[in-house]
Parts: sequence; C-alpha cells; structure tokens
Amino acid sequence: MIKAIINYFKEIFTACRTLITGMKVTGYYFFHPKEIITQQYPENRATLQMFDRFRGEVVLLHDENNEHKCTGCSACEIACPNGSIEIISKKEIDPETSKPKKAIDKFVYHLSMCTFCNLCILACPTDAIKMSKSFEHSVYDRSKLTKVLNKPGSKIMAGIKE
Amino acid sequence: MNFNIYDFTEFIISIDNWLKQLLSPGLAKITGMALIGVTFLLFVTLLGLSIVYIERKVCAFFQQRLGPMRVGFWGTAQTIADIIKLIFKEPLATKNSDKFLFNLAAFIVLISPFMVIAVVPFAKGLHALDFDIGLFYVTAVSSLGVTGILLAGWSSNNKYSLIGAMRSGAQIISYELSIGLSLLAIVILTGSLQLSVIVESQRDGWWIFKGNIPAIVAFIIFIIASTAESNRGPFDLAEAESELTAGFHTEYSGIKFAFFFLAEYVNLFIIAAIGATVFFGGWMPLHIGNFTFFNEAMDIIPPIIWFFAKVAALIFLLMWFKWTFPRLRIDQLLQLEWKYLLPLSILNLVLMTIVSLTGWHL
Amino acid sequence: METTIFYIFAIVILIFSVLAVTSRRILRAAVYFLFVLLAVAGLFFLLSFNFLAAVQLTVYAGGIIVLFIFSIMLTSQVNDKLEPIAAKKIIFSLLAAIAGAVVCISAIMTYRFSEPKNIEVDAGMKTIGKYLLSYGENGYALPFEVISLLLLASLIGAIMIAKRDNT
Amino acid sequence: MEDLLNKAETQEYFINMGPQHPSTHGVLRLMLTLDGEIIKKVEPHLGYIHRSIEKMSEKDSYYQMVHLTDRMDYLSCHINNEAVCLAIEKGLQLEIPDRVKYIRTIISELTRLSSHQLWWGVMGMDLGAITTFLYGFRDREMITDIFEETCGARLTMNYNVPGGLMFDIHPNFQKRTKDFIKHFKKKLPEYDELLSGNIIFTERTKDIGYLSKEDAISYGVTGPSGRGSGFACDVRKRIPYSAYDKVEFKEIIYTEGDSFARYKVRMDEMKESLYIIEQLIDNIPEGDFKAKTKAVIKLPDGEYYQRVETARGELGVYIISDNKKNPYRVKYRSPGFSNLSALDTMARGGKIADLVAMMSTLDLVIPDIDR
Repeated sequence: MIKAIINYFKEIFTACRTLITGMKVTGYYFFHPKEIITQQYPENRATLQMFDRFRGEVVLLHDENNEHKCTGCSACEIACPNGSIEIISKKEIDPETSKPKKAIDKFVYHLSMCTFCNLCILACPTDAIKMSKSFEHSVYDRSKLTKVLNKPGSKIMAGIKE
Repeated sequence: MNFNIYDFTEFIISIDNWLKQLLSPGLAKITGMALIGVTFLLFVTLLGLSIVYIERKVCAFFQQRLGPMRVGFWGTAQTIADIIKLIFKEPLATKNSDKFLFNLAAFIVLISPFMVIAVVPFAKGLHALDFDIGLFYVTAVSSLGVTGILLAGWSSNNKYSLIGAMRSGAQIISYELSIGLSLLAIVILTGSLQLSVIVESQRDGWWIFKGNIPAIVAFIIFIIASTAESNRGPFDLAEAESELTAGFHTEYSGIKFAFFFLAEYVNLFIIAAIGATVFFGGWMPLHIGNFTFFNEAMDIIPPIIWFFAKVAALIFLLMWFKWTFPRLRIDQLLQLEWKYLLPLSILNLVLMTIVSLTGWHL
Repeated sequence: METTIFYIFAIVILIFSVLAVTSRRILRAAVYFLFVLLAVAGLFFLLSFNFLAAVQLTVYAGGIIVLFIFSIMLTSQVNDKLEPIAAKKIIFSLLAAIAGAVVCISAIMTYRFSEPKNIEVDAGMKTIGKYLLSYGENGYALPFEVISLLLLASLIGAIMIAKRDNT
Repeated sequence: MEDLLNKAETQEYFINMGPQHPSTHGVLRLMLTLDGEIIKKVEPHLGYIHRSIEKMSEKDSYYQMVHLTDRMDYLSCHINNEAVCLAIEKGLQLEIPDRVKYIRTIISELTRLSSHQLWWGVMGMDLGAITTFLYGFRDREMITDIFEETCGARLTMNYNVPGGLMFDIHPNFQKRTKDFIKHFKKKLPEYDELLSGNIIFTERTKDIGYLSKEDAISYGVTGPSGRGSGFACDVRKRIPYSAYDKVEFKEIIYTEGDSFARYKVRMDEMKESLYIIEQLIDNIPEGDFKAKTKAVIKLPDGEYYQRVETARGELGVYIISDNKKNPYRVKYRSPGFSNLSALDTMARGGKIADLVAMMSTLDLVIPDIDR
C-alpha cells in the first residue's frame, strides 16, 4: 500500500522531469537567437549562390559572337524521358564546303515537362547544353514555360561536328 | 480630472462624477456602461492582435525561425493584415448545417471571456466589477464557454467537428474541478473570494512565496488545468489538427473563424491574469517582508506594469508548453485529471488547511 | 434605471421561454433555454444576490445545459426535427397554461403584499458560508451534509455504470 | 441492471480519413469504422496518386527508367535509383568499380538519415509537437545541401546511372559529410530529450499498435517497422549489396512490436547509419566513377531481381527483358504497400489518435504505395 503511494508520487516526479528536459531544449533555442537558421529569401537574392551542379533548367550556351555548339543531332531529344526537348532542324548551306548541312532551326524546351534528370546533358556529344542555376521558374502563363533556347540569329560555332 | 498612474480609484471616480455632472443620473449610468463596454471591446481586440503576434514570434524563436517579418517592422502589422484578410473572406457554411446555431456558436464562445475580463483587477482601482464572489464568479462564467464549442461542433454537420466538440466538452468539464480546487487553496489563506482583497493580502509577499509548498503545488495544478481548459497544446485535442483537421472549428471561415481564434487568445490572457492575481499578487509589486528600502524601490514601478509583466511571463510559460510537448490522447487526458490532478488538489487543499491552521505560512 | 433593466430581462425571459417551448429543433430549444437561464442570473445580479447568480451560472447554465446539449448531441442529428404537435395537444396544453396563469395572476392580485420593512439582507459570501456550516438556529449543516452524501452516492453510481467494460 | 447496460448498445459509424487529411501525409484514404473514438476497422483506399510508374518504365530505355524511381519513395530516392541500377548491372554482368560502391553506400546512408530525420519531425508533429518538425528539417537541410552540391538536386537527385554514377563526388563532399556527422552527433541527443524520453510521447506510443512477429512476416512488413516486431529483415545484412559487406553495423531489432519499438528502431538506425558513413567516408578508393556501358543498353533475355533496403523497408526491383532496348515488364515491390496492409491489424481497438501515431511509425510515403 505504502509502496503504491510512493510509486504514485515517483511517477509524477519522473513525468515532470522528462517534461522539463524537453522544455530545456526548446528553451535553449529561444534564448539563443543566434542559432536561427531562417534565410530571408527575396532579400538575400544578391548573396544567394546555388551550387555549381544545381539543375535549374536546360540552357543552350552561346558565346559572345552569338554562336552555339548545337549541331541538331537530337541526341538530347532521344535521351529525354519526358519529351521535353524538341529539335526542329533545317538544312543549311555550309559556307566552307558549300554542301547542305543539318542545323537547328529551333531548340524547343518545354520546362513544364522537364524532370531535371540531367540525361540530355549527359547525352550531348558537343557539350552544347547545360543546366543553369536559375530556380525561379514561376510564371503566370504556362505558355511562357515553352522556351526556344537558341537565340535569334545565332549560328553554330565553327569546327563543331557531330 | 486627476490622473495617478499608481492609483486609478480617483481617476475612475472623477470620470464618474464628470458624467453625472453632464448627464441625468440614468443616462450617466448607461453612458458609463457603454464606455466600459467599448473600452473592453477595444482592449480585447488589441489583446487578441498582440497576443497572436507574440505567439507567432515566440513559437518561431522556439523553432529557430524568425516568424513574420514582412508586414511592418519585424512583422508587427502581420496580425492586422490577417484580420483584414479574414474580414474579407467569404463566410462559408456546410450544407445541411443548422445555420442559426452555426452562426450563434461563434458569438457564444466570446461571451464568457468578456464576462470574466470584467472582474480582472488591472491595477489599483482599475477594474469594472469588484464582487465579493470574485473567484467563484470567474469559475462560474468560464464554464459557459464550452456551450459555444459544443454548439459549433454539432451544428457544423461534420463528424470531425462533432468528435472535437465531444472531446472538448469532456475536457473542459473535468478540468474545471481542478482549477476550482487549486484556487480554493489560496482562498483558504486569504479568507475571501474578492479579487481586490486577494491582491491586498499579498502586500507583504506573493502567495506563491508565502504559502509554503501547498501554494506551489496549487499553482502547478492550476497552470496545467487551465491550459487544458483553454484547449491549448498539449491539451489541444479539440482541434487536434493531425487527427481532426481542425476539430470543432473545421467548417468555420472568415470572421467567424476569427471569433474562435480571438476567444482562444483572450482565454489565454484571462488564465494568465487570474493566475497572476491569485498566485503572484496581481498588480502588487514585489514586496519582501519588512525590507522597507527594497519595497519602496519596487513601488516606483507602476502597478499596471507589474500586472502586465506577470501576465506576460505566465503567457510565455503557457506558450513554452504548447511549443514543446506532444498532444495527449483523450483517455490519458481524462486519466491525468481524475487520477492525478484531482486527488492531488484535494490532498493539497487538506495540506493547505493544515498550513493555514498551524500558521506555517508567512 | 433598474426597473428598465428589470423589464429588459423580463422580456428576454418571456421571449426565449416561448421560443424554447415552440422550437421544433431540440438543440435550438436547449440554447433558448440557456438564454432564459442567463437572463435569470442577470435578475439575481440586479438584486445583488451575487452568490445566487453565480450558482445559477455554474449549475444551470454551465452544468445542466451542457448536460442537455451533450445528450442531444449523442442521440440526434443536425437535421432531426420534432414532429409537429397535434392540434388536440396544443389546445389542451394551451388550456392548462391559461388555467395556470389565471391561478397565478389571481393569487398575485388578491394577495396583499406588505411594504418591505427595510430589512437589510446580508447576502455576502461570509454570511452564506457561516450559515451553510452552522449547526445552530437557521444553520444548514444537516442539509449540507445530506446533499453531499447524495452527491457522493450518485458519483459512485456513475463510476459503476461507466466501468462496466473493464470488469 | 446488467441487462439494461447490455441493451444500451452503441452505434458504429463510418468516417473518411483522407484523401485530404493532414496526417495521412498525402492522398491516402482510410475508411474508418468507429465506435465512439475506438477503431473497429480500417480500410485503406489507394489509387489517388497512381502514376503507373511501372508501365511508364516499359516504354523507357534503361537509362531513362531510373529517374522515375525518384518519384516513388521520394524520401529514399537514391536507394530506389540504386536498386534499379543494381538490377540492370546484374543483367549486364558489369563489374562495378569499388569507388562507385563506396559512394553509393555513403549516399544511401545519408538518404536513410535524411528520411529518418524527416520522419522524426513529422512523427512529433503528428502527435502535436510541432517544434520537432522544424528541428528535424534543420538537420536534414545539411544533408540536402550535400546532395545538392554533389548530385545537383535536393530531393529527386537521379545520381545513379546503370554502370555507376552520373558524376564523380564533389571535392567538398567528404568535408561536408564529416561536418554533418559532427553536427548531427551533437543534435541527436536533443531528439531523445525532446521526444523519446517525454512522458506524453511514451504514453502515446508504448503498447499502442501492437504487431506480432508472425503478423509482420505474413504481411511482409519490412524495414524498421518489421524490425520493431522482431523480424530480422535487413537486406543490408542478409543479402549485402554495394559496400555493405565491407562495413560493420548492427541490425537493430526490437521485439516489443509496438509503436515505441518502431520509433526506437529508427532512432538507433540513425546512429548506425552515422557509424557506417564514418567507416567509409575516409576510405573511398580511387578509380572511375562509372563502368563502361554502351550508349544503348540491351539486357539479355531473362528475369532479374534485386532487393535493397530503403528507409522504409525492402524494395524489390523485378525486370523481365526480351533483349530490346526497353524492358518487357517491370515490377517494384515497394515497402510502403506491404507495410500499409498491416495497418488494419494494428489499429483495431485503438483510438483515432493512436491511428495517427501508428501511421507515423509505419512511415508511409503515399507515392511509394501507389507508384
């Protein structure tokens, strides 16, 4: 009987102790505001640096002469599991050899279908495309998510072959 | 009109006299009542807004976050923005619900906090009512709030709401006992239920210090039971969002939801206010026995600041509970009350009687 | 001033009691009844019988009504309506009510109320407390004990009923 | 008197928990039959997020089908990827460089850790302690940073390709991982202080949701949920793959079979995962990060099966090939689906609040169940 009473009070005390241990943890963080980990996103946009390998969206690299390396071989189109890349090619006269040659007319990229799996980048034989670090993809009109990656008037870099 | 921050009695009387000079006696009384009503309405609204902001900030700091930061400096205008949003939201009602009771419930939950807040002594002479049944009135009126919750749950025509309301009903009715008994422990010492007398009796030290061990136990029981009665975590079973989505107020939206929200936070304030008044001397500054110098130094701080500081400390404690502990299950909740708190508070009451009779308290 | 407030309470009581009886939704009736009880508590406050008012609030508004609502919640649905009352019943109950009212009103009219003789009724907490536990003249110690015994018995009975599963 | 009490029968009622409900963690619909708050029957209703990943895999090449598994059990996506890659490599009989095996194992364990951290946070939140959620995410953030730097994505990272890895590890990988281990070893005791020891938590989980060892085996409950019932089912120990045969670790087994045992298994597993990573992180051998594979993989005719241990239990990948560039038939044996099947047995007689705790300790990921 007395044992039961002692156990009853012991139970209460251990219960209180476990509760206080928990409160100590949260209390520690309350009184140490330096441990706050919040990043205030739009404010820190200037300093926010994504990692190099971050897969934001596919971009076609252009140099300062508005030239890119894409030969229009459509390896990326085949590699893509979701059909988010469409290469519309055209025949073009090569100025050097004056023979007709395949080139891209439009490199269409459907961002809305992309799963960012990186397979197109791996498939590209000429390293023409790359994943950019941009991550702010939200738009009000979904048609804006269909992008043409080659810039107007751009042409293939000299010396790039399939 | 003489305004004294240490004693509001003359200030209130002078307002009363001024009204009586201007108006006929009947009209003066009505104007006085309206004045008090409007003051409390404003006070409760401000209170709701500020406590919601404080809660969000405190919770954020417990969780290593910053909390609202965008609207106003450090997010201070966030709750105002929220209220504006809630006012403009469409008030929805479920099909086949009892619309009349559904709308009424939101108001009924607000009745009891308004009625209780009338007796809270904010500072010397600053209270709307000073009953000789003070504490009894508080416990009596605070039992009204459960009706609103039950009605809200039932009239929503939603099974989750109904379960939430049932839980909350069982919870509030059982925890009322412990609250009453733990407050009684102090009433034994003061010999009065009148809140102003209770505050005056702590002139030479607060009851939590003077009242020996039983006072501390009574305070612990009070704080646990009142957390449960106000449906706050870890006792927030009535709105347990992981089980019942939002419990009894699942179907409420817009301003009616805001009423439930407001009632919860005003209840939080009332609990802290009653706790501070009974155990921590209300507006009475910290006095230690006969240390005249120390006591006079403490008296420099106005009583109203003392009161709100104590209330803030208790509110912080309740928030600390909420943001640390997991939620109890309904049977454990009732077990805690009937198996632990109630026997303990009865035992504590007996102990307190012994302490009081033998004069072991200071 | 106080008469005005008294009449406001009286009207509230009248309206809500009629509503409570005529409402065909049972929970609404309970809520109207709650308002009646609240207004009665208001009357007690008006008479400055504070203790009685608080008791009215705890026991009736806080206890009995909650019990009513609980049992209604457990047994009926939101859309349940009581059946319309048969005309016969309405007539008979109206007759009974009118008869009752006539008896009451005639009694009130004929009885000569004596002028209140300025007896100060001390209804403070201290007095009530002393009378409740005093065993002298006008003491209520015996009824108090009897009631507490009754409550204890009903408590034990409730526990016995609730415990049936575990035995 | 007895007669009267027995006559007062209660009425059972039916309630839909989900598909939109805060604690089903997705679009799972549980049809509950209740008596008051006591559960009489739980009927899970699936299919609200079915995306036919298995069927889609049949149209994809072997390179392409890997990334779909990211979206099954998104909390252990690397392990899912690894499973598919291992199955394909088995079919090709490829020799995988040791470096790949080591890196895969380290990242698998990091994935398991991040999954368990998230589970711990969510478990606390399901029981009403919202703060745990933030603490769990705080520590998980460091792991997702490691993933982002090395694999390029935080959640659906698709780091494995048949034959190896997509790229070599980032130069910072080892340092970051070691930093994380140091950090997390300090924070893990906090987890215990905040939840494991808490009287409310233990009361809510001990002796709740009992699942016997027999039931666990017959329902195929694997992973931490199965090991909480004493079912020694750790694939890493039984049929080691990747570098698990090269490391020491304990298979955590509790025999109580209640929610608390399942909780404890995961808590201890986090320590074991840290231990495994510690053994491997400094000893990653030099070498290629990918074995040579052809641009178009064609598996020889036949059936291939590979099982791995995800954070939730045993994931089986079953591929039938007819020597074409895409598989003839693919079937995933997902742990979540089998674990969910035991929910009814566990939940009967419990309360609604217990059901939430049980679902948490089963650690359900709905896309894993529906695929």
